[in-house]
Amino acid sequence: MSTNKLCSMKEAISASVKNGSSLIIDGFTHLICFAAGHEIIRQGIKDLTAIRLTPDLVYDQLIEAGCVKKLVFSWAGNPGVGSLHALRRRGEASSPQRLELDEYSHFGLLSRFLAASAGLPFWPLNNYFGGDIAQANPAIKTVQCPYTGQTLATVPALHPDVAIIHCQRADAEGNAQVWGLLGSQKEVAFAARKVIVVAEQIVPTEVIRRDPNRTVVPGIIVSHVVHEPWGCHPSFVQGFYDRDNDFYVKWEDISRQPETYQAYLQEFVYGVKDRQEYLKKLESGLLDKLRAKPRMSEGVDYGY
Amino acid sequence: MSTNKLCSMKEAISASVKNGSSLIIDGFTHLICFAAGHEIIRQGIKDLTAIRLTPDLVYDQLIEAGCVKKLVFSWAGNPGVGSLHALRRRGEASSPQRLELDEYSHFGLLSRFLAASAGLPFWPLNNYFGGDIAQANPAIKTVQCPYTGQTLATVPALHPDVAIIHCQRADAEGNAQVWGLLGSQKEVAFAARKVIVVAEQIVPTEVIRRDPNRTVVPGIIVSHVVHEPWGCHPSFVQGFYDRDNDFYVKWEDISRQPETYQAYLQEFVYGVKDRQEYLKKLESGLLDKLRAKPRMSEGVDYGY
Amino acid sequence: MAHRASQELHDGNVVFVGIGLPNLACNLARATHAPGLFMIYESGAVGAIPERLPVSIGDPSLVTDSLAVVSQADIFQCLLQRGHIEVGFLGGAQVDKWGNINTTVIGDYANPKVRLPGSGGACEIAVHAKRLLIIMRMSKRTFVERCDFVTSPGHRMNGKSRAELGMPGGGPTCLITDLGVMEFDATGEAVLTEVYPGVTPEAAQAACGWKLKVSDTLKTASVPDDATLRLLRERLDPQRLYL
Amino acid sequence: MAHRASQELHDGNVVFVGIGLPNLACNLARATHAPGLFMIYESGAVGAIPERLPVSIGDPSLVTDSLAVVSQADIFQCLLQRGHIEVGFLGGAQVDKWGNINTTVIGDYANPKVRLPGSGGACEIAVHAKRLLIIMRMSKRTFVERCDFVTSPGHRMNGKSRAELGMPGGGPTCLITDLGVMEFDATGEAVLTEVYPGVTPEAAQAACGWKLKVSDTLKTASVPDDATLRLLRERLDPQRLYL
Repeated sequence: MSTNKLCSMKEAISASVKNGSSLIIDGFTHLICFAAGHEIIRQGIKDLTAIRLTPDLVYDQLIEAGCVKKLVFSWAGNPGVGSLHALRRRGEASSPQRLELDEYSHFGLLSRFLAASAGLPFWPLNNYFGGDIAQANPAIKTVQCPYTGQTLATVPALHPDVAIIHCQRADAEGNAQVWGLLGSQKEVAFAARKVIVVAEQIVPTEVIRRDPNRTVVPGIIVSHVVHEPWGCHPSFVQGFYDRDNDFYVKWEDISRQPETYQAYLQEFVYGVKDRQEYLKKLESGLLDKLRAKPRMSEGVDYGY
Repeated sequence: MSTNKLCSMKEAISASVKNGSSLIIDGFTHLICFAAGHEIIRQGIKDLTAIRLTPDLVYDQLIEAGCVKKLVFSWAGNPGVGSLHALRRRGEASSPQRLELDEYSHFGLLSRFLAASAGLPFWPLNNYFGGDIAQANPAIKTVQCPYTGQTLATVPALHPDVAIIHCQRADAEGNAQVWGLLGSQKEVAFAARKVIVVAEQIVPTEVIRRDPNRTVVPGIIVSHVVHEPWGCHPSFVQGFYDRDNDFYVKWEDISRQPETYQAYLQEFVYGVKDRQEYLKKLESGLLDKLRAKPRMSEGVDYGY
Repeated sequence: MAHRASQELHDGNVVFVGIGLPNLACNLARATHAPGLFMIYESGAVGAIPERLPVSIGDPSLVTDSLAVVSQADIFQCLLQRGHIEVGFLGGAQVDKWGNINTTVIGDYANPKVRLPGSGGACEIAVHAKRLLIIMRMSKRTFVERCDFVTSPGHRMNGKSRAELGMPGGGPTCLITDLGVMEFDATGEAVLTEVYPGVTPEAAQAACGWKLKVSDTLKTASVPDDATLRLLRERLDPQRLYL
Repeated sequence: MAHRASQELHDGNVVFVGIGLPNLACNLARATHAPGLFMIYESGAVGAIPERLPVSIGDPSLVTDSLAVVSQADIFQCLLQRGHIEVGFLGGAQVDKWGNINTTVIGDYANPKVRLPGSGGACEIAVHAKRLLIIMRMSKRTFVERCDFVTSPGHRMNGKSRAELGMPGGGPTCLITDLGVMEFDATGEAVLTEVYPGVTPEAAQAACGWKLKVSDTLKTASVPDDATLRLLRERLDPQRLYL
């Protein structure tokens, strides 16, 4: 049953993300869909439970814009540069609007996705001995191995209402192919109740079928497909564009003060109607500078 | 540290597989390394614990040749054709030399590999309610979910002494790339104490590095690498050669009687010194008939 | 049987396809009324569109041009256990009135008269599929009062229902035989609802090891027309692997 | 520090590489005495050979030409938890004499004075790596009697040893600072074993919040020669991201 799920980012977000939804815009440095985050801010969605191992700049922007009630995470910073300042302002004792935090290590939060994606209520991991993470988070419990008697940590399954998965290419049914860093995209997609696939390229299904081992998310679990080239800037897409490291460095200064932070949101998020307009506002020549220099792999033979 | 682990099948087997070893020659219809099984028979290794979801013809041959003491499995047949007759003769009440059987469903045995590959002592699965599999096998136990109270089945981790993994291509360090059906090759390789990689093609490491997402087994866990073209016949290798379905059908007659079965082993296993000699004994034209008709995928861009 | 089984498969259904007749029925459905049938094989092929009738569930023709090829861990965990399989499809050596299936041993487990292949993925398919189709030829030897071994659970095991056991899937909905079709009533028991032309309920009872419930509104089961027969014999199974 | 840290990395070691100075130290080791250093990043890159100094642990240069790119589930389960990581490498905001590390909060967890990034993969690296290297600048504020929060466990937590807690990895072996190097004795306590030229044990004690054990055989820590300095400044970190 070929169903065309193609729509705009605006349509996908308004159909899927509601006030109070739990949401994950996945990606581990790679494939972080800033376009989706910006659209959520523009739609003024509130009280989100925002989930990700590494809430990046885009989650910090969601926090600054007042969209987030609770953050589920394991490492919150501007990687290699500094802090997430909106989060920090709402995470410290002096803050008037404290954010709810549900905190794990990477392995712990990933295990919550693993449990959910596998259809299990919990996941065991050999971790958290003696340290304070399990003390601080009552959701981390233990189970006894029925064979060795060993005590293992457990985390509960986490089923986000919506997962947004950016990929290099997908067909109109949402069969999504990814290469380079995979993060926890497959696990997150299978964990979620609803999946939005965002793709740099929409390709005919025949292209997907020519290399089926590259499919990370099958279309049968996808509800919306959005075509959004450059949808991850300043994050990156292997084979399409590099990480805009200069922006990540500059962000430290932009985000340190609420005034400059809000001015940025006004100009680059509220001040544009979609990703195309955002791209036009970037300094000229930037996209050319970031565009990937080709490094093609060879095909493999699927014949018989 | 570049280490060259290349050796002959004879060397790899005699260095790794001992009397009493637990062994898995992996592959799910695809990539079943008959060459390794035949070499084990020639070396007269005894008392093996032979492990695989689907003990195929090659495991039946190991049983017929007297190499196997115990079989750990979940489906034992000649797929689409009939029975494994050596197993059947040693699995029924009337048999004088009964084989020890340790039996699961596919999901159960796979979960034993999953636990072992993940470094955990057990794996939970939502299965075995009311049926007799868990009754018949005391290794299947239960655990209570610490969140929902739900009772789940568990299986214990299984660490085979040796795993033999056939792949399309590998480098001399054992970095192995696979496409088409993946079976449980990654899980089995990480579960095992020692890994032998057998490849249709040995390629320079640069070929592996050009498409790193295709690597299923990293060389750091591999001890021996064997170059064995057509090493899977009558099983198949996607992109290299088709399954020899006619042989699987003919096998039903060959294997039904101990006399014809032994005659086959004499001619095609004991009667040849290695895979090259085996291939020469096959009817002329067969390899050309089975050779895959090319169906190349396109490359993807790993640039930045 | 393949024809009648294919009618239980609706366009767009996500089916976990087993070896043998289920395979043929799925490929028949896809070639006729359900071109969008979404076939998943335990070997790892997802959205397969095989050009030839696959001889085994791990045939290379299932890989070429499929939508995805994934590990078996993903098949069993992310697709089956996660609840994405709408239809499962099994056969067996014995079945009882609750739809419990035996593919493990005839006789005592420790000292069997006949050693069968075992579960494969059947047990977990029976546990998790939203609805389960069973396809088997009828005889007193195979349709038994009590299975020697329950490999794949049906609606009632040792007096306990699926709900009491907390089982996620829906259990058997349809038992397709060479004499007719049974559906399962509210108690989980098989009821003969259709017979093929020329077959009487008495003939079905004679080939069944338990006292067979017969529906008040017994219907005639649909048989393949000439075009479908030609399709089966000439295109889908020219080597008569399953016919 | 990067130079001294790089000396703890031996050719062929399988290292789990963290962000910042560890990254620089690993790339320095690879460019000098350990060309076969096998680098694994929590982002999924296995056997990476980056052409530029990766700014983040998820830089695209880690993917291009790596030996394998795997899911994070495989990184944490099959490589780390399975015991394949020989060397882990962490920094932090606070460390205590047992090598416990805090990267979570300064102050009370529920009402922190400073909210830090959190664990990331640090906790599980500290639990599972066969040996752990810690790299941190010394000060009374950072080398503390007791961490405000133990994110990544060292040798002794609330009076219990790793063995008593059943922890699989080896724990910290080396604490590399800007004043010298500490190793851990049989009780799991840090002992100053090396100081950089011109640094006295007293100076180290002045920058340390606990009463520092000093080795009887205190050595002078090796400093980079001109060629190494040039390599660091001109090739490995020309933008001075970490230097």
